[in-house]
Amino acid sequence: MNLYEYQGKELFRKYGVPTPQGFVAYKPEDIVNVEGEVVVKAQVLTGGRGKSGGVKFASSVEEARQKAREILAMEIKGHKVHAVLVEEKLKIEKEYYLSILIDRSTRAPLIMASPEGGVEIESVPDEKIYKYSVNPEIGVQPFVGRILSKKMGFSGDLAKQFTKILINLYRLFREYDAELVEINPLVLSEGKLIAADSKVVIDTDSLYRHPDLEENAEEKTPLELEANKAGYAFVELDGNIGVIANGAGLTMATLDTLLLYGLKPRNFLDLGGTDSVDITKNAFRYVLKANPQAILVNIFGGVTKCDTVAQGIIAAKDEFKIDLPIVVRLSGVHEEEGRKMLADAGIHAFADMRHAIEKLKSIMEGSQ
Amino acid sequence: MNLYEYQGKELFRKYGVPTPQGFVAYKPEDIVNVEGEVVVKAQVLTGGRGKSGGVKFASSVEEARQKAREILAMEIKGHKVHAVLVEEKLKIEKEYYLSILIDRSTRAPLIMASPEGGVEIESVPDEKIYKYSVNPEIGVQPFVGRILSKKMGFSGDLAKQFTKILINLYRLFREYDAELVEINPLVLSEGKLIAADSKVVIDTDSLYRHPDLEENAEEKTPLELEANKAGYAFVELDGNIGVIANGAGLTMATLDTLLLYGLKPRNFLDLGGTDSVDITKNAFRYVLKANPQAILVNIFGGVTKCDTVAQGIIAAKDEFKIDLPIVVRLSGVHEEEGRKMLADAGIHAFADMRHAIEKLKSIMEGSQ
Amino acid sequence: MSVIVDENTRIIVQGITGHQGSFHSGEMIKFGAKVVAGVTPGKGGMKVHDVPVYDTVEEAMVHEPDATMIAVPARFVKDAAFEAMYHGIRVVYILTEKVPLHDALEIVTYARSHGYVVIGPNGPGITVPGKTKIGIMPNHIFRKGTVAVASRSGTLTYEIVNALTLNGYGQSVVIGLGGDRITGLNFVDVLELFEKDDDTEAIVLVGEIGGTAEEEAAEYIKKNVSKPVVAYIAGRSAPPGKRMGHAGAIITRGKGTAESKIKAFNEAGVPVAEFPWEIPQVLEKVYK
Amino acid sequence: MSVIVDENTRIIVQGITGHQGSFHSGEMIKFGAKVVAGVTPGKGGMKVHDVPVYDTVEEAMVHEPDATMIAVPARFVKDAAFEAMYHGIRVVYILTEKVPLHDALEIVTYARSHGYVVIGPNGPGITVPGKTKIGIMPNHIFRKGTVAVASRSGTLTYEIVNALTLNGYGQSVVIGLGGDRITGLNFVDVLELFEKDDDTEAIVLVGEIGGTAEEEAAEYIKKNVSKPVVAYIAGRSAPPGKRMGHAGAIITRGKGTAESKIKAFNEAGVPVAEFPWEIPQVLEKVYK
Repeated sequence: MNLYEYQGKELFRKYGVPTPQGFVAYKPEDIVNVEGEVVVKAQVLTGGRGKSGGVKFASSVEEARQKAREILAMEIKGHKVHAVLVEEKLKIEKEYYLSILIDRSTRAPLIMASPEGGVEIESVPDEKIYKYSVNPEIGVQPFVGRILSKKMGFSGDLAKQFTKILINLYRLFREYDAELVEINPLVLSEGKLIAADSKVVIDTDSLYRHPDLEENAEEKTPLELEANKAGYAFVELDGNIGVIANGAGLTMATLDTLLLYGLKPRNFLDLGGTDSVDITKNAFRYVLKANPQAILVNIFGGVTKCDTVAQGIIAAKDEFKIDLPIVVRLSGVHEEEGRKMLADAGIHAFADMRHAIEKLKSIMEGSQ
Repeated sequence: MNLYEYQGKELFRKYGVPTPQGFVAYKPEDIVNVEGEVVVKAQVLTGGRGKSGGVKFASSVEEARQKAREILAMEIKGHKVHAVLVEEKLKIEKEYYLSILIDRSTRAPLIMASPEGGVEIESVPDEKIYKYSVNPEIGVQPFVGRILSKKMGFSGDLAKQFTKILINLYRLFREYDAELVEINPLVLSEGKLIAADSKVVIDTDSLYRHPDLEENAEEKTPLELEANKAGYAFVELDGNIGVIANGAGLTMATLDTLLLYGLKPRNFLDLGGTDSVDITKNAFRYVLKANPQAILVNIFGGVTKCDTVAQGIIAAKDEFKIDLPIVVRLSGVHEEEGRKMLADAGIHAFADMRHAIEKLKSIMEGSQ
Repeated sequence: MSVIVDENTRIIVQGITGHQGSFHSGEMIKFGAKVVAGVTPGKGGMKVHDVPVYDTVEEAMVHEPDATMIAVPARFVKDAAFEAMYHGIRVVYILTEKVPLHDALEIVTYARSHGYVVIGPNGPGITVPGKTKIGIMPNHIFRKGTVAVASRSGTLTYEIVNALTLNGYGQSVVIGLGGDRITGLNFVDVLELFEKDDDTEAIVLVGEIGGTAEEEAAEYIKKNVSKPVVAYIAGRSAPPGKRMGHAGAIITRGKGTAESKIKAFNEAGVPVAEFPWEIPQVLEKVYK
Repeated sequence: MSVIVDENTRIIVQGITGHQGSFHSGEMIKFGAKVVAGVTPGKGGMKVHDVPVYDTVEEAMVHEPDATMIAVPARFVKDAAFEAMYHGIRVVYILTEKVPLHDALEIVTYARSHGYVVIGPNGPGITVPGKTKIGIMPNHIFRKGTVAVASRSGTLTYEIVNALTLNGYGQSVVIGLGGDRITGLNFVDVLELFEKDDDTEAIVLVGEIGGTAEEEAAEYIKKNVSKPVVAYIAGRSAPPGKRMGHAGAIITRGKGTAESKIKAFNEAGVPVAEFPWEIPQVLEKVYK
């Protein structure tokens, strides 16, 4: 889960990572005090807000409110701005980059630091990005700060500041179950290193132990949210074939196969590893809300039994009065019973994926 | 460093280990509110206060003040009582024992738990003390609580309470650099496990990172404190031979040898591994304050050079006008120069320990 | 010889009294696995499929287990895994999904630096047809043979194993590595085992988009694997994940996509099937 | 063959620009030790006794060190030790005294479970006469020979080594284990090495009161050591420590005192000298 910049900075302050002075405003009237020049920044979970006009400067309460009003009315890359962050404008001498994330390949946290911050880090050449693979059993001791300081060109007091920021950021990373913590830019301003922006991604599976973090809804569509709350892994796509499958890998392979056959999926829906009539039945509820032109069910029954799935499909067809074409592939435990039940209810059912998709293809071609 | 019961209990509360309600009183007037029956307990860094009358009960402010007055006037095993802890009197259903300490032999923390608490744990038979060696890389996970709960006879909610206490106590142990944390008794009172007493020993070498803990002076004599502050490892003993040596092992071996020769050391003083005239000279200051009848200096010079030591001895003899017998053993780097300097100053100096101690023996026998 | 576990492997199930633990223990026993004990705190003394249940792993150690299946809720997985490793249980299979990432990191770090094998989290386990099974793969799809399968998916694994069996290719071992970002075993780890395993003559890898495990596998195969390997990659159609943003992209630098993985495999001489059902035909070309 | 280090051991000194680091580096070089680099943050580019100084261990790794002497203040020891081990330096000698107990515990735990050797904290180091020295033992007391010495003390070690040398007993190796409660090596660890070492024919142990390391050594000697062993125990006259109270007493249960240690050694056939200067005579009786 992505945190907003201001949420990330709250965590930074909690862990002793310096941030600019500032406050959040949800409406222009929340701005009641402005000292010197300030920056008003859109709070959205997407990059590139600067180029989109989501960052403006002001020198008085009135001006800041005006800028906030403009920004709060914006939509940036499809994201509505729901708040602004009003912060002191820093005197920037130099911009650096610092992040910590989980490297799947080494199965260890990776620190990346660069003296070329303030730009998209992908545009920085590899030799200017200093990487340090953290041994999780050793953690980030001060020597890691010294190694990276040397490469970053920090010495004396700046090396000490950088080391402290790094150690604190790593504590935050571990204690808040982060997938990523990123400071870009880390700004040198009047002799101090300050986190001028924040990007923090928290592992959703660990949210139960961070009650202070509320789940941000912004990253999902309303239908995705609804289906997720009902327990389905569900993602909207832009095609017209509703898909219900079991297992993330098989569901992905189903979408891949549809595309290779020239068919476009409307959604990704993974039933999971359960064996319940109702779970199968209710999956149709969300797929139908996405208004597909046909539905493909692809089940390989292991834990899930094919007769249970068949019952669920039949119940859905009745309850939701589905008159779209439904093509079903049922294989695995109790497959024959399942296919027979479906045939009796007038639903095409195949034993293998290939024939099911070929049938769907011919239906869709017929319907065009 | 031993903490007082009330200091240990403050740490317990900080870490979520339940303690009785209570407060500290340094004088009877500090007691202003008493609800129900309370216990008034002497705060001293020694055991056996119960038998010495250091624990009394009261039911009103007046009575509690009276008991506090009596206890604050006491001296328990040579320790003056400097405060009392006034606590609610618990309804005790059963008393348990729980501690964590460092086991030098396994180089790991060891948990000890017993269902026979409230007595000196040494009096409990080994088979009633359940031990668990903590793998420091794994720490105390909940399963450790389950293993010990089972043996202690806790199930259901009590097992959960015990596990939580254990996990929290281990966190305290690690984060406060404890050598020992002990709860004896851990009391079962109205369905709750409560730490009715505390014994916490903090590693003195780590005190710099625990600024909230002040060093307790009570465990040392005034002269020991003074010498320790000056940088000497110094312990008063009850003999009459002042001892100055270098290195803890050699100093101990010197004391052992004196005793085997029928001579009694007045002190343990380890010069440490420095090479300084002043450090040698000033060591005499503290030894002299202990009023010995003779002084033995036993130096094996490695880092410390023998001529430096000789200069220090001569400077001390001059400055402090020492007319006690001084016997010196000087061996190692620059030993001949050192012994010659001492001889010129009229001080006996030997190349080996044995002859030095035999000389001292003959002096002491002559003086009797 | 077999990979990681065999017919003598003595298995305990942590969370045996739960719905999943109980059902799959039964299936494992039917498959021939030696399930010697179960552990569920507070349920000591019960029996599940005639298997004795204990409150703690310490008590279950009287059965001398060398593997465990962990089927407890996600928030208790770390505790259960360390309980098993503290007592020296060598193979730790974690069925559970949604295990916190940093918990998985701690478990896998400790395991790898102390010689334990972790399978999962969030995978279907390991099956050695004719010998044993730890996990949740459906019993009926297997046939004893010479093809080793390693997969990051669950159901898709069954799909492919089923296709292999129907086409006459039995399996020496099938391992589900787990779908999470941190898993105990990667492709490279199991390729090393497959290459050494006498019972294995050919290898099937079932990959997914995300991470660089397939690219690393391709590199490893080029240098170290003499046996024929074929692959399938799921997720060609998925839009690139945005969550890790630019920093995530730096680690992978263009790797991680289906195209990158397919290209890497092809360069290592590993044919990649376009459809899951094509695996047997693709295999036939390199393994006769 | 020699114990832990030899004439080829390449040594760095962490804290080389400090008073202790600088002085003892010089003495080590005079003894013939290969001191290849020093590390002091902020002092990179300097030279100490012609040895180049770096800001980080990472930079010093160009000299391919396999051992380090840590001579930094107590509160920086943990950092320095992990810096060395992160970079794979196999032997870590810690000179510093007053290292926090839990820091020592973390260092020693990591080292032992990952194959590193920690000597100290708070000991004089290791000397292999004629080959190398890491630490602070005075150069002039040694003579090459066949007696291995392990000691929990500093100066008392010199006293005894000096007595050995004066009486014609040269040393194969002298190790100061360190005086702290947690040290990287115990008597049992070094006895195992001494027993295997071809250059060692007899063994001297210098123990102290406190802990049970001597009692464990005695047990180990009974079962595993064929070479003659003699011992000295310091602290016969010390009053029993009170700090750990009853809980501490439970661990040791009557062990830990000088009497207990002497009794254990005697039962293991290890004569114990009454005075430090008696060691050569006691040794003569068992090693001719």
